Amino acid sequence: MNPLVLWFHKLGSPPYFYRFAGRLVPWFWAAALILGAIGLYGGLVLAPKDYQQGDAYRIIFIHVPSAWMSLFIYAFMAVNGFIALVWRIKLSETLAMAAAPVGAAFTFVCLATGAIWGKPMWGTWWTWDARLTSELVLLFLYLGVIGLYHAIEDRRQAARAAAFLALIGIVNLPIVHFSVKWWNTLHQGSTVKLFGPSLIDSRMLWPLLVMAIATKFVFAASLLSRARVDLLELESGKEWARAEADAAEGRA
Amino acid sequence: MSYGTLWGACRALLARDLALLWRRRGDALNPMLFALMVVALFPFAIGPEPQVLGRIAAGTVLVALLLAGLLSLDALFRSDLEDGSLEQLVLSPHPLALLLACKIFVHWLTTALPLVAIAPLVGEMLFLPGPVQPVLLAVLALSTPLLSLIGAVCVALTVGMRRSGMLLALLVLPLYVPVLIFAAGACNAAQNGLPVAAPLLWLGAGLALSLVLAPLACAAALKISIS
Amino acid sequence: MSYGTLWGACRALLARDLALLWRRRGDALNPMLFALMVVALFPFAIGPEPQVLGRIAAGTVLVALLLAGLLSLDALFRSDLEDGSLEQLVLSPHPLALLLACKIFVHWLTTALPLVAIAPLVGEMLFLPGPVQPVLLAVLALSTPLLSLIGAVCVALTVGMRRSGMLLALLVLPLYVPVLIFAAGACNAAQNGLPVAAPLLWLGAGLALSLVLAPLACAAALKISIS
Amino acid sequence: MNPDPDTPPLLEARGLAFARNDEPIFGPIDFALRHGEVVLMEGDNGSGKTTLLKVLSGLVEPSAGAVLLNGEPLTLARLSHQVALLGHLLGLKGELSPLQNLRFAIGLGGLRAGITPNQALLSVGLEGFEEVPLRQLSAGQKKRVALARLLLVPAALWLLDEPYANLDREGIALVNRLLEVHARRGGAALITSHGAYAYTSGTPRRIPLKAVA
Amino acid sequence: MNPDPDTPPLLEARGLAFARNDEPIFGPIDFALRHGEVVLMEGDNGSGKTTLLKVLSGLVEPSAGAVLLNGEPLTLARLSHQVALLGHLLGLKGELSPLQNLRFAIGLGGLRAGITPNQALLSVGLEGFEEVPLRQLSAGQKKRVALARLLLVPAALWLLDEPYANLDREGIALVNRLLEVHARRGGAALITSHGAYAYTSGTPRRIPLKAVA
Amino acid sequence: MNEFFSMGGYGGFVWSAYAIFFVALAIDAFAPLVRKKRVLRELRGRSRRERAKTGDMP
Ligand code: HEM
Ligand SMILES: Nc1ncnc2c1ncn2[C@@H]1O[C@H](COP(=O)(O)OP(=O)(O)OP(=O)(O)O)[C@@H](O)[C@H]1O
Ligand SMILES: Nc1ncnc2c1ncn2[C@@H]1O[C@H](COP(=O)(O)OP(=O)(O)OP(=O)(O)O)[C@@H](O)[C@H]1O
Ligand SMILES: [Mg+2]
Ligand SMILES: [Mg+2]
Repeated sequence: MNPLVLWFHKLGSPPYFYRFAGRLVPWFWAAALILGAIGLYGGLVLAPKDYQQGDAYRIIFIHVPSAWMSLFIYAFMAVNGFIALVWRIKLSETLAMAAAPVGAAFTFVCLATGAIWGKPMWGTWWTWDARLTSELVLLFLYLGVIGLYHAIEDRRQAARAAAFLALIGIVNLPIVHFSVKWWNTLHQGSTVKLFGPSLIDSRMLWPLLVMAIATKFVFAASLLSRARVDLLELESGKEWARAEADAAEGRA
Repeated sequence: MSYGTLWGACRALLARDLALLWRRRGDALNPMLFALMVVALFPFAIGPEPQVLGRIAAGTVLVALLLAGLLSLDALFRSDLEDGSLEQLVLSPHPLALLLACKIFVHWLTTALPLVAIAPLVGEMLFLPGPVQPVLLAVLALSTPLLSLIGAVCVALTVGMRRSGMLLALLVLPLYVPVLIFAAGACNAAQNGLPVAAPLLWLGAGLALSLVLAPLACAAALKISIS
Repeated sequence: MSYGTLWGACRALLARDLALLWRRRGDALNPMLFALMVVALFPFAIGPEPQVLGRIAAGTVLVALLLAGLLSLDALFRSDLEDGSLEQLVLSPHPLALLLACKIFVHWLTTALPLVAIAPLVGEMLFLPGPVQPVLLAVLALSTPLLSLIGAVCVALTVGMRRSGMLLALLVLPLYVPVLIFAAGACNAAQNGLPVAAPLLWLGAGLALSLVLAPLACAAALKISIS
Repeated sequence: MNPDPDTPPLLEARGLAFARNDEPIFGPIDFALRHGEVVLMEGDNGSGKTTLLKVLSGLVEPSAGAVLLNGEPLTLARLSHQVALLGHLLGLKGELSPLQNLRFAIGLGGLRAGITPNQALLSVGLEGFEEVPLRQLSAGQKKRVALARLLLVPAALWLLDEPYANLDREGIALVNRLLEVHARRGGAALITSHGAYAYTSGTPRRIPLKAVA
Repeated sequence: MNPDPDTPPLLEARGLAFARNDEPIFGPIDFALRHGEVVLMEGDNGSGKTTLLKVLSGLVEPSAGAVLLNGEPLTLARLSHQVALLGHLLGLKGELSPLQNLRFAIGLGGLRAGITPNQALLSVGLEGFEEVPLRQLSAGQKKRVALARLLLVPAALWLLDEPYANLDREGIALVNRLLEVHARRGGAALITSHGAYAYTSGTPRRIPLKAVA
Repeated sequence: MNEFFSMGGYGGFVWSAYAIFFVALAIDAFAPLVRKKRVLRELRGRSRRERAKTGDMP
């Protein structure tokens, strides 16, 4: 067998994943903290005032990365949910369910920071604009997935049901992203483009991109540490989990 | 030995569900009464001025019908689950999705259709402007089956739980929002004398799509949640 | 041998219900989420204009909380009935009315209190004018216990039935309407800058009266409906 | 303990009958239950055993006749600590542990002298399950928790509806032991069954409950 | 009818195991059920009998091993008229009459040759109850309606979960008679019980289902 | 420095937004740690119960 495929096979086994992820988590947190510090320094100190919004625009360095993460994590959850449903891989179930609370947190941050930003810019905390609304629906979808997962007793059945819901809810992602294009809204359109030149000053752009990468690391670290705990709980009948518990007692 | 046809199975299911409905005909009227009462509460809650009421009439009717439909959803599979009929249905040799489509159809027939029928009356109670009436009817005709279909998928996911009422609402409402937006869009357009074709077409497209996909999704969800 | 005191029985009941609640803490948040979603639906249904929304904000919040309370009512005695705890409660040597009062208190604490707590947020979402906010809070503080008490009597009457959801709504809503009228009256008065003391006093009087009478009525109704 | 003819019987039914929608469920029956007695009520499915126990505990009003408790007419309000009912539904919360369930029962109904919840659980063979959520116990173990409740509350009269159902052979022996102890210390019990298993120690008085024609 | 070693068995379990939340419910078991056989699955309360039947009918996926029906792996989609399950819940509607309930079952599952719903009701001893709402029947009579359904649908494999529960002695004899007839005409049945009553005609093969340590 | 914190008059908005961001992420980061402690405690309890049942006390 191809060594890469072999490695994936090994990664799918819970004890191996547990140890592997345990080694990665501290590095991810370190990367997140360092990149976050750089990005915030760039955003809060180095980047110039916006000629229209003054300093209020500096919320962008957390609002936009959180917004991107809310969408990215949902897609991640849905993809893992799909794998869990079709191939019944336990690790995918765990990853999908571990991603949901992190995604909900980022969605909440996006909504809250957007609302705070909206007060000085639009003169209101909240309007029923298409982007804002669809982002709120996204939060409810996350909460629905989490709620469904915790409402069913059998952990694996719960994971499959919640993954199914996540798959159904994926229709909301394009609505969130393209809402500014499809309906004319108060919220501004895309300024950062993946292809072609972006529409903002590069001194504002690079801290934003650094923050976007930092939040990716936050997600990865949080996801892995959640998945580790979930695996430990799921496999509580297995030998390796008991050994882990005894080892933890020894360390304490 | 006769193994029965798919059509025969659907007919048997429809006949049984309608017979059950007739036996419980008191219950069948309840969603309608509920919607009526929600609508009736509004004049108390915001005062009786006709122009305010007329402005919010279509929206209130939509929300009332949506809530009534939502509340009756829980009963869709509940009694079948409790007496073991659902297991027999899943174990039947015919495609589950089609059998479920029959059940959803009966649900729509008995909870949504009466609601559509009384919509003009309810609109009248809230001083709904005359030209909006036919649009409201068209909107209801298109959106209530859509709501039943979407709701059935969610209810299939929660059917194994003991106390699912509120969780179901949490799951269903975000999915109902897009339907509500288009439905309200059509009504508002009519109220302002604008063309209403676009939102109605969107609703129709959604209905066509979910007519095909929702029963399949419902069957898949049900298999997950009864296991 | 110790026969236990009335106070001990009430304390045991409160402790048990709170422990149960803690075990099901996910469910405890559901009514709040439901009310939030009903309120969130309105802007979709009638359009996002702040002045229209602000005009109907207080009324919508009241209706949303009323519906959320109504839907959570059914759970008040349901699980106790289903596992036979209710029989044990009725057969206990202590006055049933007091025991039921404890249960109603826990119900209010867990379904209505969170709703009151988020009312300012909800008001903000619907552009409720600033001066109405404190009045809305006062109204909710007085009317939600009243709704819980009235609802408990009705739910005690229907608890023996298998499919009581809708019937319960029909019984309860007419009794809720007077409460709603006074509550909305206070909010409307505040919105127009008029004095709000009179409707608030009426609500307070109703609350005092039903604090005494509702548990007794509830006990009587329960004895009828479990026999 | 020998029944003393001078004191009134603990429980007495006089011409007791119950009808639902004018359809008689069980006919007029008369019997007395004295301290120290265990009586077995036998009848087929649907002959009205459960209904009779509900009438005897005061939950349901009889359509004719009277129930006397210690010689006085029984009403729900007059019950005070004398009757314990174990029905088809056990009245236990699946989310709480056996210990929490028993503590609640004590708070509501009082505590018999000389026994603690832990001892009661021990004597029904549930040592080690004190803190497990009840939902995770098997049907038979749940029944045992309900039996422990009987041991704890200070009721003299036990009304048990099919106490043997759901129990394996060991559980059946346990019920018989509990009944014996209860009878020896002056309590009384009325138990129902449809004949498959039965109270075996001594020769309990049997009352057949016939469906009314 | 003698089992023929050449044709694959009607039902076969290979290393079948089920775990809930990684807690094993029943261990890996192997067995085969041939045409004309009745097998009795014995186990205490909570040993996993009901769960096993759900796995065998395809309602629940096993955590390990496979179920073969006529030599082919079983999936819900591949079921087609071969399996009839009678669980703790009967799958009958209380508001409808026995006849209406049976007609629905036929519409859904097909009809065996040479029998009508009325004849089936007759042979389970429910003559005269054809049109009464099921809700008004006693528990034992409801069980008999479910047995009549087994007679009607053309399934070769019967999976019966505690068919004797709730039945009085006469009902137990009826179940045994039905099983005998079904086996004689080439069908097979797997029945569970916790030992109190059992299939008595011939000597059925018994498989003990032990709770996993 | 003061100028930096006042953010051209928008300080209240900007800093409360950043506070929400950091608090939310901190809760998100610590939740699994707390849960891990609990899960490990339960695991140890379970293995102790099972050892007690089989009779070989450590
Ligand atoms: C509660 C209010 C708000 C919500 C829920 C919200 C939501 C979002 C979402 C979901 C995105 C990402 C869209 C995507 O990449 O597909 C986004 C991006 C963005 N938002 Fe907001 N937003 C809110 C308020 C605001 C305010 C008040 C402003 C500024 C005046 C703002 C400025 C931006 C900018 C500049 C972007 C980046 C757009 C791009 O370059 O692609 N947002 N917002
Ligand atoms: N809630 C009810 N409504 C109408 N009829 C009922 C109700 N409960 C019981 N019955 C009827 O009353 C009769 C007696 O029922 P009951 O439950 O007392 O019987 P039982 O002797 O306890 O039977 P089992 O052995 O099955 O427990 C039965 O014919 C039953 O059909
Ligand atoms: N839905 C469920 N969720 C969690 N555990 C369950 C569930 N159903 C059953 N169990 C557990 O699985 C085990 C096997 O249950 P099952 O119902 O298969 O037993 P059984 O042999 O049929 O018992 P009985 O004789 O009481 O019918 C039991 O320990 C039970 O507690
Ligand atoms: Mg009974
Ligand atoms: Mg079973």
